[in-house]
Amino acid sequence: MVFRVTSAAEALERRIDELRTAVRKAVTAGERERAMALRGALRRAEREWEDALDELADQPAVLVPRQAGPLLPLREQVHQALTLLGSPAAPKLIIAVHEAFHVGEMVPARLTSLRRDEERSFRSSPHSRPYYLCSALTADLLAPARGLLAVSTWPMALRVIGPLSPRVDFLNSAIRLAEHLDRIPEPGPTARRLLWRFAANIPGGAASADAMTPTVVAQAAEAELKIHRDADRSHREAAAKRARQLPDVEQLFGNRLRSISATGT
Amino acid sequence: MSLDLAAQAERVVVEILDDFRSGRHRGVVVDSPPGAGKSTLVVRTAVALASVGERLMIVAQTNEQVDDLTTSLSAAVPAGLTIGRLASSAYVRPARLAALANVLVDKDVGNLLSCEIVIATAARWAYVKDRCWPWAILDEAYQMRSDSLLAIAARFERALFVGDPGQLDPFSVVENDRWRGLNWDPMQSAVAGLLRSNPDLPVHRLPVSWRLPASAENVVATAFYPYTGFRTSAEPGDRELTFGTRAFGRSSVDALLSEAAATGWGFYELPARHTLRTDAEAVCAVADVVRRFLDRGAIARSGNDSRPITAQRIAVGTAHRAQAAAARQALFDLPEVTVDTANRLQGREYDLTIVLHPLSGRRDATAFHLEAGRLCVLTSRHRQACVVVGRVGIRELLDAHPSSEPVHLHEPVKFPDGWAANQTVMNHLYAHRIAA
Amino acid sequence: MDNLQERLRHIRGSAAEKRHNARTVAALTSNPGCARRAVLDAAGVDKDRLARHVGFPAKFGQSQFAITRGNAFEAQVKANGYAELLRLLRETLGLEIREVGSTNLEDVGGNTGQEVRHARSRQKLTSAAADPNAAATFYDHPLLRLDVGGSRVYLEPDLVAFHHDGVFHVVEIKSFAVIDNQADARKVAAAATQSAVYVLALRRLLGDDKVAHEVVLVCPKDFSNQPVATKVDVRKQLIVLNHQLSRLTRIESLVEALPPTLTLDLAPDDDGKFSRPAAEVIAALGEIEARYAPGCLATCEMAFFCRQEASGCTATLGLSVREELGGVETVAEALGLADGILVEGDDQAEVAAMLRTTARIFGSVAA
Amino acid sequence: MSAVSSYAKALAVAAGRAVPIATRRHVYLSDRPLVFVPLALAGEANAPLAAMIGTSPHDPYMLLVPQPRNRDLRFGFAASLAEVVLAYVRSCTARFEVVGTDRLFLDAPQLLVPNAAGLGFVKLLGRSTRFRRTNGPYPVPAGVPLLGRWLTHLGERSEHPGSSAMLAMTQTLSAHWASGQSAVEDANLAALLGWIDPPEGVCGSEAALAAEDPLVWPPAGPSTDPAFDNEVLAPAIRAYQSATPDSPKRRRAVETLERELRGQMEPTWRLMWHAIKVLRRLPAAETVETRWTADRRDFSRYHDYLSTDGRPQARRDGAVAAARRLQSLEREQTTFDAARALDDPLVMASYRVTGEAFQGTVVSVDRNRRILSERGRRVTRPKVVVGTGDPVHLPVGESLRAPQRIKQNARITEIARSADGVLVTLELDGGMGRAAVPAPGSVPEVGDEITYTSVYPDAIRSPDLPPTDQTPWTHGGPPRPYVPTDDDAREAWE
Repeated sequence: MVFRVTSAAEALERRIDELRTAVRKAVTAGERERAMALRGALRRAEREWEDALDELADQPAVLVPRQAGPLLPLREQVHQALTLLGSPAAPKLIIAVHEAFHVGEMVPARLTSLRRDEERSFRSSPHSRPYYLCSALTADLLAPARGLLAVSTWPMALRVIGPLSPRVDFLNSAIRLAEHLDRIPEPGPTARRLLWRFAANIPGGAASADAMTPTVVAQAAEAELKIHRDADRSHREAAAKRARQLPDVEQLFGNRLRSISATGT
Repeated sequence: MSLDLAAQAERVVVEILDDFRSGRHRGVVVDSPPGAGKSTLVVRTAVALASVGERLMIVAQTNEQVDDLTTSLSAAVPAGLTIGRLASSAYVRPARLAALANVLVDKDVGNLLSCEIVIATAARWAYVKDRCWPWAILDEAYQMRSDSLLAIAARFERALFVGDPGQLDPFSVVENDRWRGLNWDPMQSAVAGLLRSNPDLPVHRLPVSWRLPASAENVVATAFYPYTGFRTSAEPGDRELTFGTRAFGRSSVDALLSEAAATGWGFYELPARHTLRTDAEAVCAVADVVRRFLDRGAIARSGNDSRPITAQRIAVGTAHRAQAAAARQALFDLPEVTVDTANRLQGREYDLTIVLHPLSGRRDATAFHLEAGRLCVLTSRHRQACVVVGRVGIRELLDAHPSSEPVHLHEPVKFPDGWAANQTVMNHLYAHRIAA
Repeated sequence: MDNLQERLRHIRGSAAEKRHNARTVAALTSNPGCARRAVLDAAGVDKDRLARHVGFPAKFGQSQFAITRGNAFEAQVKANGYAELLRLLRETLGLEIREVGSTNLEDVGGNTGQEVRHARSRQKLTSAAADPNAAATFYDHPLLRLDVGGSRVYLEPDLVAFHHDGVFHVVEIKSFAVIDNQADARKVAAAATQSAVYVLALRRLLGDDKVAHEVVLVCPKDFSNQPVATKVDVRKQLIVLNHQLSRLTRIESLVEALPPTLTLDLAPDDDGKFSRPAAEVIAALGEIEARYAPGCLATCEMAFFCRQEASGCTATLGLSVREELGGVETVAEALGLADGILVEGDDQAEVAAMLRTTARIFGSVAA
Repeated sequence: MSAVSSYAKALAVAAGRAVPIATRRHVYLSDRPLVFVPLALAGEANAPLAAMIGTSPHDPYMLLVPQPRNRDLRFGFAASLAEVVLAYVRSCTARFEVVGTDRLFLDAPQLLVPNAAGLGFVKLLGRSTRFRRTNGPYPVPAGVPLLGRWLTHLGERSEHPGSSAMLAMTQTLSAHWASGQSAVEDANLAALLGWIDPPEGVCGSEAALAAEDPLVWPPAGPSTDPAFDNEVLAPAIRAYQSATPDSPKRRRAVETLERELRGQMEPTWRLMWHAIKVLRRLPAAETVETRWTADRRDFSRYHDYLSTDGRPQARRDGAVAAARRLQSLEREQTTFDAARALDDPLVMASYRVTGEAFQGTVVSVDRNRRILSERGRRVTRPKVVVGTGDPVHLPVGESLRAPQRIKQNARITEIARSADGVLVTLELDGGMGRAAVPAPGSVPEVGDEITYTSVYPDAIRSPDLPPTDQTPWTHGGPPRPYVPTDDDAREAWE
């Protein structure tokens, strides 16, 4: 029995090697279609092989024990992170924030699909949830800003992105992170490293990772923020005014169809 | 020549002297286009310092350069001053120095300390120890390599660096990129290194070429001094090339001569062919041109002074040693004609130069053949006319040249670009071409 | 010209046109003497597919690790409101603190059509040039256009930075490392030429004085992921590019020299298989003269075919070798002259003599 | 490329196999060289992926990094590499001689890598490890910083002309054989060996062509075949990544990686030893031992340095260091070029072709010729006339040497060219003993076959340079002496 499985596994192994070579031959010869077909076969074989060996394996692979702790659903976790940052953010940053302050990992792939799910849910039954994770809108075209997530309950002006907004939001987030680090008793190394990534790119933020103090980071960010704030606000509010004329769903998820009076800035 | 040019040149020289003597800067750099009075400046500065009792050292690159300078210094210094010519043990004192009363030649610098001016090659200076001069003049500083400046920098407190940035860069038998991008890259020229480590040093530029004829101003300036340029003291008509005899028949060589006489340039174009470096036909053509100039009794007029062009006033320039050797063979009966490679023609001056184009007969161009300095030296030695001999196909070669030069970070781009300079010169020569 | 375009379309055949991009435009300078490459590129032929069809697939595939790393690095330096880039450019270009404005031109309200994107990029850039005070500082992935031999080529720099002094700087983000301030000189050269293409396109749009000849190269520092910015002077690359672009007019004469019926159509049948016999295509290719040199292997999709075609030629041994062999075309000829079997023409006398000497001396010592 | 080697390439094309351009081996070959075949992950800065290393063809160590983007795994790799390399270095210090005051090890490490890129990999690996610390922040396993110092040492040593401390096999082979392909293709070890020693019944060009198929002959590294990356490596690394630590899945993932990477390196490993065998067939040249002694001296010196000071090599050369290095590199280059020619008639041949050397027959000798020196003393200056068919492009007055009588200076006093060759008259000086008449055998005899060359190693002295702490203002003034910092140790390697 066991013997049969092994031999099967070995046979598969041989087949896998053959397929690999075949695929590479095809690729090198530039036979795209052939390569694709072979790849399919290869993946199947590999799966079978894995299974065959799983049977062999004395005990099934144990999962690493996760630290206990309430595992919020993904959208809650994202909402958490966004609320902490206080401005639209990209998945990468959201994940970083989550990992800095919470247990459990966030899967990037699921984050990308998240916004679509939210939009679907809103279209099917509008305003049925307390909040939606929605898009940030570009100030000029009110189109969804690439790869930025926001919270529906935020004021429109915060959710539209003018030319200065990426920097302003970055500085704001830096301040809020710094304050949060000051609040919590024992900020872990991940949390400090996250803040350092901000501090390093703010004039006067911190001389070195070790020398960094949240207060100074916040002050430095505030200092630069002063310079951009007003210009950014007027931009955003003007755009927000236009945005509020959009149908609800587009107010949350942006308009892709027509472009509302695209005034270049 | 126009007086304001002379005045302008004089103004620059005075500024240089003030700048240097003020002691405000440890170094002063003087860029000098071909024949802009570099040596005159060196001598004048030396005399100016020495005659007020200052002691100075002078550095040149080759023994010949040193002897030339020594000779003109000896004529220029006021009575009572002596010049110490520091030499290596292998050095044989040439006759022209032997005659000079105010020149001391010695192997040992200790015996020359009484001299107000001590002069030697950079190589020789490198072996002088624990002495320091308040003033130094480094001649042909662009031919000097940065590491040899390092070896002698402790010998002086402040220095005047004089040289022609358009000429050939120093080279090394070693290929190694490990120093690329360093301010003190030992492979670069002394001046380049100096300025990278001391960016605030004043850089002056001699504005007027006293050598080149007006006909050379435009092309040489655009091709080799694109961002600075220069003027020629000679104006159209100041120089004139005529012949004692008339053309024998209607040969292409005579056509070439009259083109050169009329425009200061001539491009003698041989039929297309891929050849060895020592292209016998091309070498022959070079020799023919030289001979015809002499046979026709060429006469050079500069201002009101007219002299027949003797063999001594003619130079043949090539890229490779083998080519020079071949040309010398072909001109064995005219030993007075200078035949040499670009490297050795640097800093020299003639009435006529006949050049074998570095790209003639080649199938492809290498960095060596494209080097701007090489072409610059070859096309800027003449007072009257420059004749280039080459085969059909050089332009095509340039057009087809793949630009695959590596780029090193933090390394200042060197201008002019050899390929571009070649294009410029070739386009210019094309207007003066005579088919062989 | 129309006639020319007609001819080129015929040479390309039924296949869709393969448009130039920054890389292929840069490649114009890598072997400008090659008529084959010039014609194929002008005709928009898919050289990669052609090479495969004639049995000599190009060997420079890209590893997904390199691609992933490249994208990840660009994303990283632009992340969080261009935080890292901003720090670097404040240092290298001396941007003022207030200069942080950015415009993302990767799409226009979700629309990624080239015309739309280009129109928007042009409008943004020109208005910036016209009114610096109202301008943003970062123009992310603008889509530029350049006329290459009569056809429109779209170019997409990673980023264009606008300085308060009214000058634009091309910013090129590459993932090869700068270690102790040194980087692979070939990769830097490639980046420089590619950036020069962008500078050129920008200058044609905004005027020479508006676009700096110094581009900013952003790479990972040492063995880390932290970016480092270095200014690179691309004046030399610009000179060459301008020259080669101006020479593209010669395509007309190149094409005229070809047989009027010449085509490289691979005749794909209904299910996309190429029905044209390779031999036929090879014959057609043979009509367009190539200028093979070993350097091609790294830069041109057709190289392996051309190498095969040129086998027996001294050029395949390298240009310096060919020169040492007196520039003689074929190996057989060189050896023939060397051992005196071949009768030399007058024009070969010297070469033959040199080769004979070499042969004699070599023979006298080689066991 | 010289005229001779180019001609040899042409011959190789015709012959269908490589043609020797040397009759002697001009590099030293250790009895137990350390052969190193490294692979790196594409797109990263010198990220080690795997390596085969060892001193015997039969039992190579194999090292691999299942996830090259993981910093700790990389240093793990460096640590195990350190074990191998440092043990090897130690083994070279077993026996020593004492020269003057200092100790000179009888052996020295010799690292052999497949190609120039391999040299680069070693240098960068040295750079990325030598500044690390085994304590403080970001500690690395013991041995890693020391490995970095030694790899850097070997890297720098390999830049010295004539050194055999670290060799790239492709470069070494092409210095001794001319293949029928271009230098670009010669960088492919499999292709080059295909020309030099093709399998039975296969001609060089076929072997070389086959060698370009990455499926048959995987690239010799450090960069891997893109198709391999995409089709094999990537899925395997993903499998490793997704499996939980210590699970059977992960173990299998590692096994797969090991199998696949071994498959990529083994062919090159075999090629390396094949190449070594081929090189051993050549007798070592006269001066190889001298140059290897220089390598041993340098090795011994650095070994002592590590036991005393031991700070890592600086990132870049300072002004003085750079100039000093350039001086010695130039000196060694000229000496090496000359020595090769003197050791090997086939190398000398290229100088004969260019007319910088000539071979001929002594046609007349004025053995006891004596003249008045500049100082007025009577001195023995024999004259010999050599007739040759070689092209002679040497000026009268040039000093020449004959390989067999290297101490004896021969100055050209006359060159007579005729249809049937060239007659060169030479005045001899030195190497003839004290007596008034030259010692027997110290002057060539009529009928002797003799070679004279203008290229010979001459005592090139180079001037002293200022000490580093006195670097002059022209070169940026004295540099700040290197002090290791936490940043050096930190410098994220991920």
